[in-house]
Amino acid sequence: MLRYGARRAMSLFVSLLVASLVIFLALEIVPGDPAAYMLGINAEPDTVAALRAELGLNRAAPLRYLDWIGGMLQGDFGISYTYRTPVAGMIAERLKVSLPLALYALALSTLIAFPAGIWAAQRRGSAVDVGVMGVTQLGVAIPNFWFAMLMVLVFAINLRWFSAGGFAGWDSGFLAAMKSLTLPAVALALPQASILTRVMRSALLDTLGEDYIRTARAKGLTRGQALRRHALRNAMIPVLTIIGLQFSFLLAGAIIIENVFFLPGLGRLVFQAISARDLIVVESVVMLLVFAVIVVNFAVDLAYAWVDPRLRGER
Amino acid sequence: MSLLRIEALGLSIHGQRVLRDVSLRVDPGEIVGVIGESGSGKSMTALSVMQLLPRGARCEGRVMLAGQDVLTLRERALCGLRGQAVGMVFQEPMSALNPLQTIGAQVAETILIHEKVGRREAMARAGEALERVELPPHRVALSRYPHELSGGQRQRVGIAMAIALRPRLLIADEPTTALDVTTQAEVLKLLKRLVQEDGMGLMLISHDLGVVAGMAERIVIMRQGRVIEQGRFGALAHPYSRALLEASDHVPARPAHDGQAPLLRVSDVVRDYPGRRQGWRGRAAPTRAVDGVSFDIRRGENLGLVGESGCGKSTLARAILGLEPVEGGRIELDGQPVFDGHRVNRAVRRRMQVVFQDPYGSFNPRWSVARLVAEPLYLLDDPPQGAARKAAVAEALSSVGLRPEDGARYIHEFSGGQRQRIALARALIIRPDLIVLDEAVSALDVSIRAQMLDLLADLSTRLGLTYLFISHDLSVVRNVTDRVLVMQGGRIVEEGATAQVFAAPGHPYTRRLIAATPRLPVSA
Amino acid sequence: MKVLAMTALAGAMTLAAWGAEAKSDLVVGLQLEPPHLDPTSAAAGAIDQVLYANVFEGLTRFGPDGSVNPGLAESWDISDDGRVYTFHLREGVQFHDGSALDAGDVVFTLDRARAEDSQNAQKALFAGIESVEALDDLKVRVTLAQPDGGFLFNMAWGDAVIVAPESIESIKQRPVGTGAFRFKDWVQGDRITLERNPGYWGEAARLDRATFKFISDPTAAFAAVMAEDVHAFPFYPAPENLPQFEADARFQVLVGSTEGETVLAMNNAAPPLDNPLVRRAVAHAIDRKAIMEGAMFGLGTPIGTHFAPHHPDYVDLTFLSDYDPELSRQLLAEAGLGDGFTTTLKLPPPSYARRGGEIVAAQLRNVGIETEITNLEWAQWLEEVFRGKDFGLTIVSHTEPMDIGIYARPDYYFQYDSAEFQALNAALSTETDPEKRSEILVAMQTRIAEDHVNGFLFQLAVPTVADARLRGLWVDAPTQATDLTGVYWEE
Amino acid sequence: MSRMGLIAGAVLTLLFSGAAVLSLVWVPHDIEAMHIAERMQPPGAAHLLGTDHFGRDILSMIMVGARTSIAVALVAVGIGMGLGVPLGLLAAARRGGWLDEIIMRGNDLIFAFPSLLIAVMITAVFGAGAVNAIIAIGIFNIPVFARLARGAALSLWTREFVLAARVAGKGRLRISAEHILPNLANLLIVQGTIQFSLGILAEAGLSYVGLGAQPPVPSWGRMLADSQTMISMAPHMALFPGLAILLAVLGLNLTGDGLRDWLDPRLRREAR
Repeated sequence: MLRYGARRAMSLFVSLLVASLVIFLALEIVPGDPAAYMLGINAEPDTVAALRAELGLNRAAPLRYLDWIGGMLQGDFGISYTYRTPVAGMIAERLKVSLPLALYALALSTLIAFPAGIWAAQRRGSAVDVGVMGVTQLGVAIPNFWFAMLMVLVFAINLRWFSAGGFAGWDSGFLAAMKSLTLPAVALALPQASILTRVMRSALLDTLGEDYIRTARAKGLTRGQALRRHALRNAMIPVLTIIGLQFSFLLAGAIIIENVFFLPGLGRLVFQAISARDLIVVESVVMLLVFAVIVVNFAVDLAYAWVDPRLRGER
Repeated sequence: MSLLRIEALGLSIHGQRVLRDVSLRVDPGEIVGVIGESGSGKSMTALSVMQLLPRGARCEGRVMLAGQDVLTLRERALCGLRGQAVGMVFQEPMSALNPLQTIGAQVAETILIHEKVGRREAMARAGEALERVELPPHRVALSRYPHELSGGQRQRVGIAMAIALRPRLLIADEPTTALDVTTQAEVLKLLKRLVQEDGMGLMLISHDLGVVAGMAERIVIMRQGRVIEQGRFGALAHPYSRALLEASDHVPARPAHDGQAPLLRVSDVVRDYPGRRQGWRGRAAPTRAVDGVSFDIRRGENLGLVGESGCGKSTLARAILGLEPVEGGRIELDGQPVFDGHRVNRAVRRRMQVVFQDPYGSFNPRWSVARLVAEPLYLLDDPPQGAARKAAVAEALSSVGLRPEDGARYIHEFSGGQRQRIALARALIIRPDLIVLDEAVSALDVSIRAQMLDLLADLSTRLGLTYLFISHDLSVVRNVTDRVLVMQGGRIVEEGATAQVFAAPGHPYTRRLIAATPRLPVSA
Repeated sequence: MKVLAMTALAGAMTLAAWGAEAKSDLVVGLQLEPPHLDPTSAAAGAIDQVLYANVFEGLTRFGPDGSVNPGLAESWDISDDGRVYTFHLREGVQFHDGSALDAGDVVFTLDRARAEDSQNAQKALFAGIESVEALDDLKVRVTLAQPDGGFLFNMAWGDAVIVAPESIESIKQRPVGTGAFRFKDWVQGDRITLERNPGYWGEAARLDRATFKFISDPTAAFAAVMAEDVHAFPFYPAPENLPQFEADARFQVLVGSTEGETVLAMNNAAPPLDNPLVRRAVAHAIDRKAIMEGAMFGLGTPIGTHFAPHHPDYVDLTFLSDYDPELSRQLLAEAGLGDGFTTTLKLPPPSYARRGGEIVAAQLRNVGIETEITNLEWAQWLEEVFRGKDFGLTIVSHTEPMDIGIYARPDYYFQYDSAEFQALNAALSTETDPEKRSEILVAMQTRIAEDHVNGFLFQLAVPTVADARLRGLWVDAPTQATDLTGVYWEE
Repeated sequence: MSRMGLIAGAVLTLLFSGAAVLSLVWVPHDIEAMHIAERMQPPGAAHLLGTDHFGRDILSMIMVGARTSIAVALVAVGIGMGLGVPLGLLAAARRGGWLDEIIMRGNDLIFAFPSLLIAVMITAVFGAGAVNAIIAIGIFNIPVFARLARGAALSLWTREFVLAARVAGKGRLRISAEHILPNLANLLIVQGTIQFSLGILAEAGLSYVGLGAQPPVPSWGRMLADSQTMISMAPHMALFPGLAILLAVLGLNLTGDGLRDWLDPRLRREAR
């Protein structure tokens, strides 16, 4: 188990190293100079040079890479070129929005998908099933930014139940903060919930066709009991995979939704940083997200083992 | 009074007739064998009793179980019956258990569902049930998971679940088909003992007359959804029953073989499988599948290779065919090595062909039969083209009793028996000296199998073919081979003329195997 | 079902709604967030939009009409040769950290801005300064290398606000100035909060608190204003929404002028646009009205040269580049490009450029000029167009006040090199007589208009959408500022 | 039921591809000409779906936009399939070898990058535009197809017809091409349809944030972005492009699901 963990950690480390190189190299060739961007069109060339020197941009690329990597290993992500504050702090600040938003959306999507998927699977072929599947088809096909626009139009501008966007901040109270995350979370969750519902349903239908379900029924379990006691847990493996993928997606892929609702989240930070050529912020956030994805995948692997005893022996 | 009385049962699934007018009965303490080839409706009859039929099924007639007609019962009442009054054991021990639950929990569930008892008591009783199926908890803990058990042990767990509440009727649907012969014998013995102890009725469903003949008091023969005949084994008289009986123990007519010249020589072959890959580098220790095997195949003979699953016989076959390099030893055909350095010796390989077990997986479903049959021509340095190729395919198809026109069709249009003929045609097309028959008739129904065996015998005589006949089924090997090799744990433990080995087995393992093999009573 | 759930949720949460409309609070929406909070070391207009006049003040300051008024300098004397300025600072002015403003702070500020390693984005403003001396605590003498009629104007810029050496270290995060508001809090990516400075030297601000909320997306801006999440949105980014706000009694819409001359800049050094005939053809191919209507929904004032129409010296030269596609085609034929040509059109992010670009492309196509549109982020635009001069056409608004002088710089991105114009510009900088200055300015405007250096489109207008009860907001934008010192809620 | 879905999906898909093809030769109104005076007209007789903020005909824009969406998504999926499938086949053919290891690690690496972010980064490096949108979407399709192909190929490699081919002396690459690939075709068609629809969504998303096809080439995502601030004045401007995306994606998904059931009921793998 320990050796397995160590090997796993080693391969994780190599992946991260490769990822960091890819990110750094990609951003090295991005055209645009953060110093010039900051100083605008009237700046004198020597002013730009002075700023470049202060930002450390005139040093060789390998040195900057090593500094960045070395710093990150110690939890120091460097200083943002444009904001002039530690990147770690900025990321932490943005995570206060992005993480709860991702979790909120994930919770919504799971809370919708589980009952809906089970319901549809149980009544396979019935009007309920057809209805749920139809709704999920729409949910998968709808562009979520469009859905977000429509929701803002209806719920913020016309009905005025929610504010049109922005983040109230956690210091304004839990409910207020959650309220400002509600529309974005719904917009993010809808397609995810639809996907998850479909996966849940098809995984359940697959397991319901397994021999051990027939065995269970032969023991005298009702259809519902067989589903709850035997099918559900077996169906969790594909569902867990999707939930893991979704979490990464929700954490990183909310850029557009964060823009529609002007939420100060990670995605928007990256977007802004890219247009301002604040490369160190871009590098660090992308690296962090890659790290998160890899860690979440690792967690999903562990969850498999928790669900499936067959995998425990190998770990 | 009968425990189970099926009267004029009819069944249709989505409008398609599956069963017609099926009537049979099972008395307490009685073992009734239900025999039939695939598609005979024997499993559907059992599922009708359980009312666990697939969607769209409609029953008619009566199924009286302990005085109630299960066809009129509501789902709730049926759930009360299942597991309580009637238990069922299924064919596949691999998939019939929930992989995510301990065996204790799965056996205890039968009890928990039907009786208001605590978890602890249910587990204790599950332990007792497992003890009765010879899986005492001190040897196999209740907290084990199915994947940690062997196939035979899993099937015992399945039986324990079915008999935990001592039902009056037990239905066993091909309970031993997926097991090795020795395990099969043990499980059959166990079922017999349980019937005697509990006085329950057992409906034993099988495709194998040999399995049922020794156990059942009464035999029901089914065919195409109808009951053909029922009665004591010795009293079966219907022509179909007789034919079935004959086919089960079919001895194809073939001249005795007396050649001595070796065609294939296997000497000290060792075959290891690398361990599982672990991380970036490094693997677990390799497992040895074939361990220092040496033997000859003589030109023109039928050599049998028997052994239970995992004994290494398939691995050996693949090594002979040159599909995988060996770690040690030599394999030579007519003095030429199968492997020439690290490359496969094409000159040798074009003299060997193979027929696999699975009539469904052996063919690329997207290819026409002609293209499939012609595939081995690739081995020739100058393969025939155009009309010559067509003629070769036609000849190969004709030689196995198919029409040349069949070459234009696709594989899904053929039955299992026809597919094995096509596989044989594919092997014959390059006129090999040696054909490896890897469980080539194991998946076929007995009557089809008998025809296939006749065809093989005929071809071998006509074309002077040599067969390596690999099988787990001793009765078949006994009827068709000249010499036999018995393999266990990667080694050949016994070798000799077939008749001699079967009459006077030398090795204890051979003796066990032969004893466990179901035989039809000679009286029939 | 979902709707029901939401209703319940909304009901439970209404009480917790934020942005309460207490009469002394104000939430201002802005499109761009400042990168940091030091107006003296970045070009970002966003910094001035939050801090100018509110937190930081200079020796002089712009009034709402663009006039230059006394700021921290109560008065000043100018020597007869126009080279020496003596500023008299106000008494009793305190920085927000409690330290007093004195002449030393002014010397520090000006020396820092013009130093070798200065990071001031408008270093040119200080280039003429020869020396700065503190005469006493409240008196500063600035000596110029040569007379400069625009010096007081220069000192009113946000880049010239007075900062103190004590607080300069952390100014980028915690700005300390002398203004009527002091910095309270910055939630990066979301908002900056200012609060009233009780110790302000002048008339105290009437708002207790002002929050600047950063909403870059025009749709989000619309939604936020409509939902009354923000009370005022200066430089409102979507002019198409203005009629709706005007029709809504809850809002007032103020449309003012800016110093932003929006031009279709042409690369004067690269063929075929180095040919004045071709540039003239481009100028005549363009329908200003359609562009203003299509891109700005009618906002703005047409210009025929690079000069603000509200300036007294402005001359209307639009007739030199009237919309005349027929003439345009003729000119192209005359230039030997009867079959038209293909060039690039690189567009920075603002909607005047992106939307205007699409219209310009369509109009140019009409006379046979094909354009390849590339949308660029500002950083890329600066790199490729402004510094790299790798472009054919671009659209940009020059928002610096009185910046016609850029046409005298042959290395400026559009690379207009006219000895005649450069002579005019040199004459202007040393001329102090208003009459003569006026004459020179007219000549300069005419010169570039006749040379069709760029396609002169329109003067950018600044729309402000605000709660109907708000008073005291600036209408025009002589500089990029949101001066809240005089803003109040009407009772 | 799934038959009806397949028909509905096929009808929608044909409708949109038909519109795209038709737009090559004919559209109701020229979309290059701007008529500012006629802008933001609601749907009516002259303009069936109304006009946009430049007075262009929205129906014509949607038709030409369909071309952009289809072209971008098709090429991107083509890249994903063209590179991913051979890589997956190769990995399966060399199962457990270093090549397999490298290909699958590479896949994991791409999967670990949040796709939209990388699309943003790619366009930041190479500039916004249809070609770069194609590359960005294509890259993320490679591992999808590589994994799918490898997984399915591995199970095919255990089938006996592969053994038979090896007995016939065929090499791994030849077997991959002759036996494995044809048997993946159904799976690939189904997944390709799904990825195609995801590609259209991705293209719309990228165009929406300004990273897709550049003007004057119309694209649905940019039409939505353009319409956003006018949504309450001219809701038709936001409604129709959004519906176009919705229906096109829906059509493809229904087609994919329908094909899956029709071609092979055993392929019940849910696409992500």
